[in-house]
Amino acid sequence: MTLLAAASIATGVMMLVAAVAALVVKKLISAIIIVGFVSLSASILFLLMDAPDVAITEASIGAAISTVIFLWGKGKIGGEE
Amino acid sequence: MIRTIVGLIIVLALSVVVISSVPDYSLPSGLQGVGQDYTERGVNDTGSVNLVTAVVVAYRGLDTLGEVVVLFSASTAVVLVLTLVPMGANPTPSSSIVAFTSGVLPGSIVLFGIYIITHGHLSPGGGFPGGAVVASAFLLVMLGSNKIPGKSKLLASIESLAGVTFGLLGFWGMMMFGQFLNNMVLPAGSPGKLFSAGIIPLISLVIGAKVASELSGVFSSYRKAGGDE
Amino acid sequence: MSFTSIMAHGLTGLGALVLFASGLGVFRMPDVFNKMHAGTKATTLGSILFLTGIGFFEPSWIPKLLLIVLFIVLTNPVSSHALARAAHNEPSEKPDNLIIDDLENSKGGER
Amino acid sequence: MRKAPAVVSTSVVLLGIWLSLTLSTDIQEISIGVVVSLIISISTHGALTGNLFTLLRPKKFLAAAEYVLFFLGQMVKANIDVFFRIFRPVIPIRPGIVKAKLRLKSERAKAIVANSITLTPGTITIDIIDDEIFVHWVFLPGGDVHEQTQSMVDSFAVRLEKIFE
Amino acid sequence: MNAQSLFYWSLAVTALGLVLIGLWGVLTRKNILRIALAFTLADTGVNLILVWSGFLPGRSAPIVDSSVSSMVDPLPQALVLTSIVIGVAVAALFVVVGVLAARKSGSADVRRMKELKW
Amino acid sequence: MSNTFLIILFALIGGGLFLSFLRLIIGGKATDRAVALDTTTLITTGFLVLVAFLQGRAMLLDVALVYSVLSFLGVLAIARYLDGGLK
Repeated sequence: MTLLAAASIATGVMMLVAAVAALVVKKLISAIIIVGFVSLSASILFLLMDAPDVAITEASIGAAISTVIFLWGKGKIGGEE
Repeated sequence: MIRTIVGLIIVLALSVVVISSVPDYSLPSGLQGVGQDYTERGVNDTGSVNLVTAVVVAYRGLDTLGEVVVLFSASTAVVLVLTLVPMGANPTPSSSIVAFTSGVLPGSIVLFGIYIITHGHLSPGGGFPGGAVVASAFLLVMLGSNKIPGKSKLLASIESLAGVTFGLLGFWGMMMFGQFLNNMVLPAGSPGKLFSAGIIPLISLVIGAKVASELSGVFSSYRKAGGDE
Repeated sequence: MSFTSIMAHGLTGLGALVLFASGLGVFRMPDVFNKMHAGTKATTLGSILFLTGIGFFEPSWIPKLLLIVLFIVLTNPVSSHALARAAHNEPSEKPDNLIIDDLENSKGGER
Repeated sequence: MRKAPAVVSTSVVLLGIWLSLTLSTDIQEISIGVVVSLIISISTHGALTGNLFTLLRPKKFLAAAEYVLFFLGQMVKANIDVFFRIFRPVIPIRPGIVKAKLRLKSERAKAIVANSITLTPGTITIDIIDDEIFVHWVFLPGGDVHEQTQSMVDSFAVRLEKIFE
Repeated sequence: MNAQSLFYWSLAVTALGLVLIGLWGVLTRKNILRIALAFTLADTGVNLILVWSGFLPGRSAPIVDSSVSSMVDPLPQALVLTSIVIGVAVAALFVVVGVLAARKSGSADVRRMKELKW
Repeated sequence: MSNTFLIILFALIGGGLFLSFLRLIIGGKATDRAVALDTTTLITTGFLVLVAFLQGRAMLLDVALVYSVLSFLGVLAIARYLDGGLK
């Protein structure tokens, strides 16, 4: 239990740092990559909260599909930020 | 700059309000109300070992039908709005290794998605994540191959067929027992087997087909808006 | 200590160590291609060792663990290759410490 | 009909994947698995494995086994190499991209060679253009670089040629 | 504060923090896609809070097994399951509308999208 | 599995995850971050397997499997975008 608590706190801290970084980082493409990491750590937290169904859904949506949607949007707008 | 600071102040004030509204910082002693009920009676009521799927498909099946409708309208809106976006430039072709991989792997990813859909009542999974995995296989084909897969008619027919089947499965229960989406129109079987839990696997399959076809439709319309015709 | 127990502890420990080394390599290496060396090879072997070690702890899980290993071995080099190609094609992403660069020369010849 | 062996071998492999996913040998699981894997392998024309039955010939089987062993050995060597490189205070690198000729014809063999090179010591594949393969070295070998690269690529290609011809 | 209760409340703080960070991003960023990213961050945070509301440390996942004695609440998990998929569809709609607006006004900056002001 | 050994495993995997996370945040170029994301997802797969082992339930391996398959797709999409293939 102590180990899982430590793991969840560490993951949570990394997730919050990554979320702030995604909003302040200069290039939009880097922000999209970092949001991918946020969704990854959210998936870990869901697994630690005994919700494997939600973890699978978050992994299957957050890892590929939402990344692709944002990349497509950036590709269509074009140009730098 | 002033924007950032004002935003920060608003957010901090909100966090103070939320933190001060929590009465005490102790652990809850146990489940209450409907959650307790589901964990006690879920397996006997539905025959599904995975209680989350039991709640999604059986207890709250009507809500899920509504959510599928929301998903349908959102994806339809995406496809409609995308027809307004003008065509983009030609994309760079992918390398031969990526093209080869995108020809080889999708089959096994689809198999994997079908496993997640059909074992929704036995292990983590169900229609929603499984459908997303199947849509990901479609995505891999679109990322890797340099041709635009043109099967949108098939996708549309799968989508509407799945929607109609969901409704029909619901009305089946209504006709037999006077209750929409009654689970026991098929035998419950013994919990833990593949063929068990009444119509839960069938509805999972329908939801999976619906989610997969809708997400794939969104992807293919993105690709069409960007490619050269 | 039986043979299985020794193998299990040894393999999981070694796998975790290799995974740690991959993280360190990605952190320390100077440019994209060298990061990729650490990020691809070490994670692949690290995952193989670690999952095999877990398989020694729980023998009934072995088929599923093998499947994860199989997918990692099939997919990891492909994504790494795609990233490497992207890093080379995009002028602003390309590292400038290459001693020889045949790919750039052959591309120049085509244009 | 020409693709029948590929379809059959793909569906056998897919059935294996299905059974290891379910971790059970229940008759219901097996029957559903057979149906699903047949449908998928027919609709993808057996693209996953190609024709695996040629591997049943002893000569080819030995060649494949030798390739796998060689590859695993190289991979362990690669990791020892990476491991001792990144723990140094100053990482020794001398990077460069070198091209080599690839004699193999089929796409499958090309992809296997490229992926193997990515996972083995000191090298990753950057690109394949027609029959030329471009390899990135973390530490360029001494002597004639092109010759060294060519012999490294050939050490994989020769072993694969025995399997694919 | 023992380990269990630390585990429980740290998860709540993380989830709340994610919602607030997403809200801050929506309020202060200027690029329309960046706002969409902040929106999905807040979405993830809300999902975390919902799952947390049914979570109790020391219990196991709601999949009945011979070895399982007590479980967490399955209801919030079932709600979040659908919410995630709806969330990605909404994000897709957000991105597409953003792309259209950016094409109309010639830039992704929300301050220059005059037609959206009223 | 003794408790000390478990702590060592958690520390090693968590340390690797943290270092590649630092590279993801500090960055450099976009491809550096993408490589760091790739490494992070693979280390996380190991972590998820470890959590499944601790809970002692084989069905939690599905999460690790889904992640290892789909993170590949995410990284591939990023690579294709940087390459100019997603216009």
